[in-house]
Amino acid sequence: MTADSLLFFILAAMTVGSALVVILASNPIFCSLALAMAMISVAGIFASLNAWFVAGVQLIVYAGAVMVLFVMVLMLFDLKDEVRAFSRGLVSGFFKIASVAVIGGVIAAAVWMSTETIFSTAPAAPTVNATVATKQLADLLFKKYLFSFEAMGALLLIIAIGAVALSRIEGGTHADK
Amino acid sequence: MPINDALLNVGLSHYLILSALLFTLGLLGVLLRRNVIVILMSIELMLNAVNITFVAFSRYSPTANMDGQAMVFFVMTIAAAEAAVGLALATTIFKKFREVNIRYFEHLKG
Amino acid sequence: MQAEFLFAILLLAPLIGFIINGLRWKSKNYLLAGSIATGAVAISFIAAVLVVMKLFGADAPKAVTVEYFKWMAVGGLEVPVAFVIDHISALMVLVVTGVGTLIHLFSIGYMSHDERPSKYFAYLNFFLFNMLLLILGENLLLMFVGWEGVGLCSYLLIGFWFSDKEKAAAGMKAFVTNRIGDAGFLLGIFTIFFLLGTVSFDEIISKVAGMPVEVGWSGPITLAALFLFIGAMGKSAQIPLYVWLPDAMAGPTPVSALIHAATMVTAGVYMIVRLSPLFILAPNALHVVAVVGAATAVFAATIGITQFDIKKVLAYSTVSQLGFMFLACGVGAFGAAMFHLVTHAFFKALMFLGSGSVIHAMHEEQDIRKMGGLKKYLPITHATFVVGWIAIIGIPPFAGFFSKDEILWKAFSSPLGHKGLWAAGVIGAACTAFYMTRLMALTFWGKPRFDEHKTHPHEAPPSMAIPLIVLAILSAIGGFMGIPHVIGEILPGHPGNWLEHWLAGSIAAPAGEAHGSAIMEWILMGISVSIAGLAALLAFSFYVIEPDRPKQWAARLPGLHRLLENKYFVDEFYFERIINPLVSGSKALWAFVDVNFIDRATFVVGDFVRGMGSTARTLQTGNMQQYALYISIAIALMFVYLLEGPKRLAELFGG
Amino acid sequence: MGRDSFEITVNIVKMFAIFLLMVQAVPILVWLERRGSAFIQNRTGPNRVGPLGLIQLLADAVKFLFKQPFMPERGVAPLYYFAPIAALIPGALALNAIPLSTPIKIEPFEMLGQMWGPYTFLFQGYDIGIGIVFILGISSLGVYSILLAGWGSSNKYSLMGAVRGAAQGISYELALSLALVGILMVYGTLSFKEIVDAQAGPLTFMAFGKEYVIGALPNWGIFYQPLGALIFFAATFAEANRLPFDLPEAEGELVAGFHTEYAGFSLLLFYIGEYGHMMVASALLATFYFGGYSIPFVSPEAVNAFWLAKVDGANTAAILTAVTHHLSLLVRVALFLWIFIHVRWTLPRFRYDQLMSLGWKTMLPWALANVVVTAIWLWLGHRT
Repeated sequence: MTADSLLFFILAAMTVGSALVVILASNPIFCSLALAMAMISVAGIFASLNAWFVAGVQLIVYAGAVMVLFVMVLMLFDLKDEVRAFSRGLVSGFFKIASVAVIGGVIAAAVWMSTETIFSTAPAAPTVNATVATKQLADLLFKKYLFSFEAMGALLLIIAIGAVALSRIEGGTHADK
Repeated sequence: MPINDALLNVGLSHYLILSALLFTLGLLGVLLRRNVIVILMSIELMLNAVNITFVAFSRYSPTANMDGQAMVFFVMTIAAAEAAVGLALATTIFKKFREVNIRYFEHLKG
Repeated sequence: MQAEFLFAILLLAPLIGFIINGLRWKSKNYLLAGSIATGAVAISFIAAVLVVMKLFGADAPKAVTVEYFKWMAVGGLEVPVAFVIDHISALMVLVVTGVGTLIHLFSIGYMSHDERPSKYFAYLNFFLFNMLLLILGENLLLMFVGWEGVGLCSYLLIGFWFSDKEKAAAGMKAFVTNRIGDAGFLLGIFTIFFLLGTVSFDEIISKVAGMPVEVGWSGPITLAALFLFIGAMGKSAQIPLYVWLPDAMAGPTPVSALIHAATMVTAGVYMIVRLSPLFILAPNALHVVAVVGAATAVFAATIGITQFDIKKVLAYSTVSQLGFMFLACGVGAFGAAMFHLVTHAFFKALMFLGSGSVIHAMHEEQDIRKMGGLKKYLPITHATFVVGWIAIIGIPPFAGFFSKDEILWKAFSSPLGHKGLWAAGVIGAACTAFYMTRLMALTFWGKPRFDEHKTHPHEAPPSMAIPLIVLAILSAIGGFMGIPHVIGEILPGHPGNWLEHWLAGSIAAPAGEAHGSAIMEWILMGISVSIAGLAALLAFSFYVIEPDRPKQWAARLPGLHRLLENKYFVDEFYFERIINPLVSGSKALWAFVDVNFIDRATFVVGDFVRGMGSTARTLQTGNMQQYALYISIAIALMFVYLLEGPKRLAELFGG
Repeated sequence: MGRDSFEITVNIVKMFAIFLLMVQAVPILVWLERRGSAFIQNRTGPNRVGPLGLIQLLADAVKFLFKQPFMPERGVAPLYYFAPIAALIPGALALNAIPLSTPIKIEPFEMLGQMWGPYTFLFQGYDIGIGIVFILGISSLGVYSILLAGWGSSNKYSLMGAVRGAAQGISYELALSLALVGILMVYGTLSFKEIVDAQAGPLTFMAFGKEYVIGALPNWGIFYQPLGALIFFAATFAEANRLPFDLPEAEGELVAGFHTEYAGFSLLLFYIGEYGHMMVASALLATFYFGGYSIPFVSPEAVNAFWLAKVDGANTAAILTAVTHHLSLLVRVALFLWIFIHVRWTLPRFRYDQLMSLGWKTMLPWALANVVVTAIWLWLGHRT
């Protein structure tokens, strides 16, 4: 139990720490690298929940592809440290932080109240072999959620075409031609 | 000792609170940052927070229930799609203004 | 092979054909387009045969059901995408794919000079896919999808030559008229779901199994049956919604053969047969069906007598024959309805294709007054047309005799039948014999009435002749699958009524004793055949022996002739009494009510909203982070409300 | 508690040992590359220092270690210094996940006045259930070191090399993953050990529900997945940034690409990362397509029996068995490494557009086709 909880706290600290860097760092490159770190930590968290396959996919898709894309684009933009990284406005700023605080607080309170004894371990489902679990997952994806799965494929195709079309526009949204 | 208990026994609520924390951080990023790409990254953060709850619920459901993990795949697909389109939009904005500030999107208001 | 696999091929082959031809819609290669489409339907036909084979054998299941995936699950409604083939749909699916293949083959020749053959074949294939969906769907919703799909394809194909305004309008008319019926069908589905909580055929039938027969008019089952019958009326062109079918002849002739004779228009009959256990519980609804059917049979047949467009004659004939099928349904003889549906598909497809061959030969001439004597120019078309003619007027032993006679006998003898219905049927049959003979006489016999130097009619190419011959053979022998008992008993080997036996398990039969004896059946059979024969002879004498007589008769009975020639003024009636009053009423409403009240009210509301909007417009800054802020504030408030935040806070601090 | 901490200790020691194995193999490979390239180009290569120039390695290492480390003035220090370390991580983690030999079953024995065992010692860093996915995930992190180096150096050439490397990495990872999907379908497992076990014995095909055995060939993955093996092999070149795919460090165009600004020890780390990548690729190729550590036609039990007859003590025999199998794997890995080196000095470099069109228009469709064909083949194989 101790090793597990130690692992969880390390991973959680890494995740939250990286997330903080993401929203606080003034250089977008650091933001993106911190987000990659957060993704890797989240993969670790998935692994700690025995969702091995999801963890692997998280690494491949998020850390390996999406974030590399972000980093690459940022590097191509060659953005320097931002002088004004945050939006201005005292009132709206107050409202923003207040609403977020309320949301966060309310979620935390909900979690707190919803579990009878907050810090006692909920009875976890029996763990199964990673290969078997992956097979179960495949069963779900290719049988129960087949339609959604196919729809996702169509979505990705549309997105790919859309992204290519967007990036081929010259001169942005207010092009003179 | 509840505190000791909280440190030693990691359960569902730990993951949920971690997820809530990540979600609010992501939301803060969306609300406060001015760089479009950082905003997109904050959205990824929020989506990841949701993924954590999915997997945590799947793990801690009384029966071995993989539906939560299946959902993660859909979220990931959406996230990847969103990143692709978002980055393409950011590139378009960048080409025009040499900057990716969110305020340039105000021109889309029409 | 696996049923899943076969069903997939059966359904997807036409869809894939549609996609291929649809993607290459600009191509003018009619041979390639036609081969793809015909091949797709032929594959579908083979798959259908293989599936139907599963129903044969000693321990064969009564139905083969395949469920692919859940389509929707809303509350108590769970609709799977499932397909079923049982004894009813087996018959139908074989007819649709089989006749469909022949008509596709015919189309290759017929459309060889067209501008957009790929589009045509794509539509045709898409129609078949939807038709199969309609036939095989395991629940009413899936059937409805197919039902709407065939309606769409029918619209597209009627208006296929849309550059002609009249043809485009015909398509529109068909579409709009069908919508009225579809609304009824949809209401029927709602009623059934409300009543039984399911839309699956299997569950509907098992749920109504134990219910008592409803007496009176206001029972829920009667209501559902009547709603469904309205849907059938629209699709199957019954009074009063038949008006679209004659106009639908604007489409290419193979389309008329496939959609408006053999398959789509029979969907209503098929639906009623499918739900026969439900309909049988509502005898009053069945009476309505029978009366409407009989009336349509006579009514359309009388119009057919005076028409001069070869396809219009056939169209009215189709309406009339559909009336016969509904008559059969109405008297509880669902098997006879299916039987007539099948034989009618054979001989009417044959006659439409034959008329297509004639029109093709005469260079798009459709007026039979300008034909005549085509026998020597078109020997194959003539020979096959003769087979169809004998079949439709009910001369034994051709197909039409068996099926029509069974309907007439059932109309007489069934517990739901009535002598009046039988009499109407006989009159309809006599009219049918008359106008079909007239059609034969004016088209093929007698002297040519066209300029033989200008027009050179030519026999159809093999791709058009083969379907004609195959359909002629089917029209000739198709009736033997349902030989009546009285005839079977005197034939060598005593063949039974195979069709009746085949369908027995899948359809319902009316409660009560049939009246009438074997002798009676023989007598009635004799009466109907001889009346039909006499009518045919009369027509023969009118139009071949003394071609002047029709004019004299028309002069002697001017009122009747005018009435018939103008199709009882139904279209005019609809325009005068329904559409025009609606239009003028709407105009009046617009001029007075709308301008004075509704517009005023909307202006006031509009001004109010505009005022609000110009205030709220300041919120739309284009600043996305502000939008996000609104969202997050809303979420925060929602959470606080949902978790009863104020109360909990009060608890926390108050004590 | 005791058991757990023992396990953790053993695993940490093993991981460290395998990491060291990877690092120690690099000088040998460098030597091999230099001698090999000289051999291919009809030169002598390093031959002065020690026999066959073997001591050259030591000299090189000393040179690398004693060079002055420096950083570009406008570089980003954290990224610049972290990049070489990041280059090591994926290779080391991946190599740790690959089983290098049969597990050693230690019978109970007495040592230092205490009973030890029984204990099953896995001849790999850690046994992770989802081996293939793990390897893919880890190797997809490899591009970060290139990106970090490129950005951290604050050098135009470095950045261009880095962006090239990232794009190339993402592109070829698709083909790589899809090639492995074929393996996944054939063996129905994500675990390396099960894949290796499934490759024992003579070649066995299933066709239409019947089994066909070809005794002359081992039951290796390459016979099931020839196209997949080819695609995998080609994609690993791109992933390891080796010629003909070494666009990120193309010396003719970009000076030295992403590691232009690196020298001394940190450059050495990049080298170790690259060779580590090659080692991982070779080991994976051996594991997936060439029977892994298994010895063709000889079962581990037979090897164990052989050693039992030669030496006394079951534990010694078990260890010797594992060593034998390990050598069997090493032979294959060495062979593939040599192919890596040979290809580098034989083929010219691609142009960048050629590289991209090869990845997206050739390898990806073929990899997809491989998946489809495999699915059909498996479907046909299991139906009667």
